[in-house]
Amino acid sequence: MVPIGHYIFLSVALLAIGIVGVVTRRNVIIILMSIELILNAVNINLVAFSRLVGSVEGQIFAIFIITDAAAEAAVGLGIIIAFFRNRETVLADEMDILKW
Amino acid sequence: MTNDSEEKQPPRPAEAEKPAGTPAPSASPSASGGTPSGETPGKPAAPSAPVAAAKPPAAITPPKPAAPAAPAKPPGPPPPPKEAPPKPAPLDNDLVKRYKARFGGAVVEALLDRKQAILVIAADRLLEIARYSRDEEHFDLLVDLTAVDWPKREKRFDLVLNLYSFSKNERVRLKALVAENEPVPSVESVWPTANWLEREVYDMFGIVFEGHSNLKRLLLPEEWQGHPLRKDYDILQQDEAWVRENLGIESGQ
Amino acid sequence: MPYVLPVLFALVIVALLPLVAGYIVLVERKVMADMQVRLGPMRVGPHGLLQPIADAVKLLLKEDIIPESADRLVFWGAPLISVTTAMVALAALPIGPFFQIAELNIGLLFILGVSSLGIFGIVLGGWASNSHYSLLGALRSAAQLVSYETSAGMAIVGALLLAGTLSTRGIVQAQAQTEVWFIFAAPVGFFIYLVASIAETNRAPFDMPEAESELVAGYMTEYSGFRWALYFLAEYTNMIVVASIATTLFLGGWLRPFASTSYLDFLDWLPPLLMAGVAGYCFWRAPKQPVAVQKMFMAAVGLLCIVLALVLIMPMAAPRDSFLASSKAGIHGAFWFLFKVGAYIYVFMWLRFTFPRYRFDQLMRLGWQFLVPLSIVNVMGIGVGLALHRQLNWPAAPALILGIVLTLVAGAYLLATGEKHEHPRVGEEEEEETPVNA
Amino acid sequence: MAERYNFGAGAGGVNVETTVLGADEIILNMGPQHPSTHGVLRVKLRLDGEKVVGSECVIGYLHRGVEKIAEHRSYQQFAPYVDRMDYVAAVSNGLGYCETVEKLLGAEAPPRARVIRTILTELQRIASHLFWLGTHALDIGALTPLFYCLREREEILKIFEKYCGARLTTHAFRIGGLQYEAYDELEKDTERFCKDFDRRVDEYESLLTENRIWVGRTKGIGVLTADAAIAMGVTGPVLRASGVQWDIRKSMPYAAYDQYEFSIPTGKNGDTYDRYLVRLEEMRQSRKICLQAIENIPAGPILGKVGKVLKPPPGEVYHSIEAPKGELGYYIVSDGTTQPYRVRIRPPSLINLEALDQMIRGHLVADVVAVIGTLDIVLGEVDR
Amino acid sequence: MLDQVVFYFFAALAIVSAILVVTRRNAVQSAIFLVTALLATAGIFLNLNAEFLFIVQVILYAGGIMVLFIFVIMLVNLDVALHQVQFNRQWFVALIISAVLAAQVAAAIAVSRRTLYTMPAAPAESLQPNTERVAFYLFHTYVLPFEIASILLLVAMVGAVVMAKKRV
Repeated sequence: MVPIGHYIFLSVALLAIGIVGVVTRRNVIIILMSIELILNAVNINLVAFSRLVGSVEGQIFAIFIITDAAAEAAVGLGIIIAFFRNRETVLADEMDILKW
Repeated sequence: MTNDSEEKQPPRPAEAEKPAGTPAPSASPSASGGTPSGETPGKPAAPSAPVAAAKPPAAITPPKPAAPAAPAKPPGPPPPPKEAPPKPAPLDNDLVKRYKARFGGAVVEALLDRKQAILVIAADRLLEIARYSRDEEHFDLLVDLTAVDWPKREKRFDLVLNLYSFSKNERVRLKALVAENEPVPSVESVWPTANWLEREVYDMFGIVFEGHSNLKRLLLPEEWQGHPLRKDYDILQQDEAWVRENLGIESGQ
Repeated sequence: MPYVLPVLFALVIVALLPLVAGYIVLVERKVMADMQVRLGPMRVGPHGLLQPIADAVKLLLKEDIIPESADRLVFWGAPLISVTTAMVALAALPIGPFFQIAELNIGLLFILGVSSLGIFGIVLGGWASNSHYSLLGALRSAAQLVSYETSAGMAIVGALLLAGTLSTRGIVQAQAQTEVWFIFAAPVGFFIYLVASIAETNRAPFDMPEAESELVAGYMTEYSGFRWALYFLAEYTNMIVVASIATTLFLGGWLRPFASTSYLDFLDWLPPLLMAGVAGYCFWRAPKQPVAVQKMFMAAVGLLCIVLALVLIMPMAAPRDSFLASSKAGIHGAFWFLFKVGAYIYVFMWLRFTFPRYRFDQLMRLGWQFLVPLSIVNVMGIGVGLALHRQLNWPAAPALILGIVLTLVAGAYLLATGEKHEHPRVGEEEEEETPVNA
Repeated sequence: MAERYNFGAGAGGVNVETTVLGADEIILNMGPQHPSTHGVLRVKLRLDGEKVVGSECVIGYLHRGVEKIAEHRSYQQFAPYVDRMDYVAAVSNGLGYCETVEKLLGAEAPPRARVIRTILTELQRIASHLFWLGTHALDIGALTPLFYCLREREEILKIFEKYCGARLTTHAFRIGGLQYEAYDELEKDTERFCKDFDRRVDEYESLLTENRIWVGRTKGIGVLTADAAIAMGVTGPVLRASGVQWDIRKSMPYAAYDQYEFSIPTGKNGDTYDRYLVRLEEMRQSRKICLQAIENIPAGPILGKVGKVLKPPPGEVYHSIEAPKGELGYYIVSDGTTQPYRVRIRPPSLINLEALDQMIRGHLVADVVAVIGTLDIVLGEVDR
Repeated sequence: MLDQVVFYFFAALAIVSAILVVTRRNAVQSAIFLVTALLATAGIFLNLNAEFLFIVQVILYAGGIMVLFIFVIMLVNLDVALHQVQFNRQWFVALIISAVLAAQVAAAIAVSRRTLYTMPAAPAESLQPNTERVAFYLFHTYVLPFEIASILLLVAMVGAVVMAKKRV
């Protein structure tokens, strides 16, 4: 097995890229995608350590995280569609009212 | 007004306004074709009576050809057709009377041509007459709406409406004389089907219908110049500028 | 070297697949022609036997048009995605007991997962073309795939409960052990899978995405030449994949009918006899072909069939214990597997030529309001049966039949209630009918 | 009374471009090169998702100015032109034109000619309906009926070919009677065809009538109530499917229709399914007419006395026949010369097509195809 | 050996695609690269003997969630959005966060370098048979979280339907 540190590096790199995406992009859909990247980075860590210690429990957590990602994507995209219908935009900084 | 039906089949009792096999349109309860009213078959019958349908009118005021021969079913040899050339003749039956009573001078003339009734009416009262025809006289179906160009006449266009009544199984033709730039009321509100027909007439003759919901060319391109079915539009003529511009043909032909 | 054999198999499959797909198209056209009282392709080769090759050459030589406003990269790559995923899915399928590229313990899930990626090829292709028709077709296609994957997956779960394993090979072995193909243990599941697999492969009567009378060619509208051929290849490969899944899960995979009944062993003679029959027909027709080349080709086809028949017969004629005899299971297994796949695909074709096309909303309603609930009930029915059998020690047959009956009752109920929901004109009340009068 | 005619201003099609689009609405252009618009029809659809909220037909791509040409041809010269309008039912077109001119002349076709005209026209009706059925089913996705239908249609075309040498644009009749004497086996051929044909129609029915998908695709689709149908001026099978039992063959018989027994099938709901059933039944009735007609074809001349040069006296006439698509009318004005002064053709396809907008509103895009198919339009006739 | 090649290949693929995800202007292309990144991750999972997770990642993430994304991207017509500025000017913030993160990780690794690089991995067999083990834990030890997760999904489903309905 590749040393665990490399997995951590990979995971941190993906996490950082995800954060950059969340912070710098204006398009809400791409922000959501960056969040998926972050979640994915976490999964890599969990699975790598699960392999390291020889227990599948890490994988169980990864499954829960994927579930969570699915839920988040569904609701998030639902909101985006609703918002787009009313405001014709998907840019985060234009979502500046608390109601419509 | 005559029914077309009879004429073509000499052998059939011509006069029967309701052609032999005609079931009245099923849906219409009132079908009773035979009723006397206006329908008197085009034939002569003009004079007073709502002629009994099946009876060949004896006195033929207008020189109608045909006394139909016996109602023999098999199309035997056609009865010797009277060769008097068919030509339009004045008509005065119940239907015409009703129209005249109602609209007076607006019904300019009533004609019978080849057993088909024609009412010449004033264009400006077209809408009114149309509505009356549909509601009171039960001419439910606007079969056709078209025009004929007579360039030498003062009012150069005939606007022709062919109507049909399901309940009476008869046709009548309304004809309105229209001058070149004279707007005509649209009958779209009476018969929705007139929408396209009027557009086509506008397209081909340039007659403008007032109150039409979407009066633009139907068959030719929107930007086309000229109205092809006018008599002064040569058969070889076309809008060369349009052709050059849109089809990229240099000569325009 | 453990990798040699799988790589060899993979190469064989990749090399043969286009050919096979081409000939499936030919068979489809021939079957269609037969059902429609005509002849079908007759020009290229005897009875059109060379038509697929001519078509392939034509497609390869055609100009590859990329629309000006298309997203070039995606447009270029989308068909590749479709083909790749379809082919990768084949890897886990056991064509006979010995011929399998990769034996995975999650084999079935692997096939499902990989083939579900094929949707990207469709959606991206439709999007990249930058045309309304393509996009609409792609979205329809995607929606359809996702919907029907649900019921197909649930139908598969039913069979998996019976097999108790995800490995494709294990599933077939389970059927060999119980001596019952799962189509008899879970007929409703098979029916659901049949319908769902037709829908998943976008074939009539569910060929919405490419309903040519409405959306021209759906997501493929803007494609031409080689790339278009790739989509076609993917479509037919997908057909093979779903047919193979059905064969593995429900039709006993490579097993001969009555595989474990030894007094029916004479059935082993069926495959060689069949091939010999085809060969005989070819030889009989060969002299009647109009052109010398065609005569030769026909004879060659006959010869090929003879060779196949010999291959099939060899292990049976060979002495016991010899290597040849031991290869019998592999050779005959492959024959039966392919035979069943062919039969399944034939049903696809048959349905295609018989039925009109569903409308999109009807198709969605069928998927979500009928098949999905039914497939869930099906899983529960099989579960009940198995529980009765395993926990309460009922005999297997009555327990499973009880489960099937439960499912059927639920299906009848769904069918009865579903009728009421059909609104022809969306969101508008029908006008009252009034008698015409004049 | 007035309300029932009130279908709003845009009954004949909205102007989709000038109306304001709602938030989710798009405009989809169908045709003129779309495979299921049967030629060069172009429909602009205003869609809300896949639901049609409005439409506008753009026609005229096949406009050849037939009516103008007529004014520059003699009466006989113009006859072949009418075959090119509804080229799927050329015989019917020819019949309508010839009878109209005969009427204008005050002439009459001899009985033998009239019976043969009836036979050929009814065969043409069957052929036209067959072609409609095949393409309609194909539009809805059923591939196979097309070939069955074409197989039978081929038989009819062969009869035409034997009779006049042409299959499609037949120009079979002549003003005053027939162009050609019937060939020897006309009766036999017709009988052979008709004998088998009932079974064939059953065959189509077995493929479609009870098919769940077919019923689902056609029932309740494109409903046209009787009132709406009359208001929109539709005629023919479309009108009859809406429940109006009106057929010119019965109500104003022409040719030899008054001699034969047949019934007029009608529908109840005016939907696509009813139109399908009505046309199938019409094929059966046409077969019945043919069988009766060949029983007794009177002997005698095939051409009435009309003279070589046709100079109808001035005047005008409107005459219409029941073409396969609906009422096909000719309105001819004569000024006493050898050329018609004005020929107006009332094309059933055009006027039936006008009802399209009303029929597809609220349906899905897929239904548009079904409804275009069920209207049975031929663009050659729509555009003339 | 093969293990390592596979890992580095997929790791590189994941990182490159991830970078492309956040830098592409076109949302559809972003989504495509996100799918690539997710598939690369799945490859790493497979390399780690987590077969079940591999297939979950492929079916659920790549085949499910991402299809949803692409659907939405196509529904919200982005022709307009393409011409707008795609990035706000918060590079600075991003840079700081990344730097802090990197420093933290570097520190952590520096501290525990020895154990991290020398700790022996458990034998691969300890995770086999993978599917059965995952199932055991999921439906036995973690059955409560499992049920909660299913309720979460239900809630999300209802929420998504409500959100996406025509008029809110």
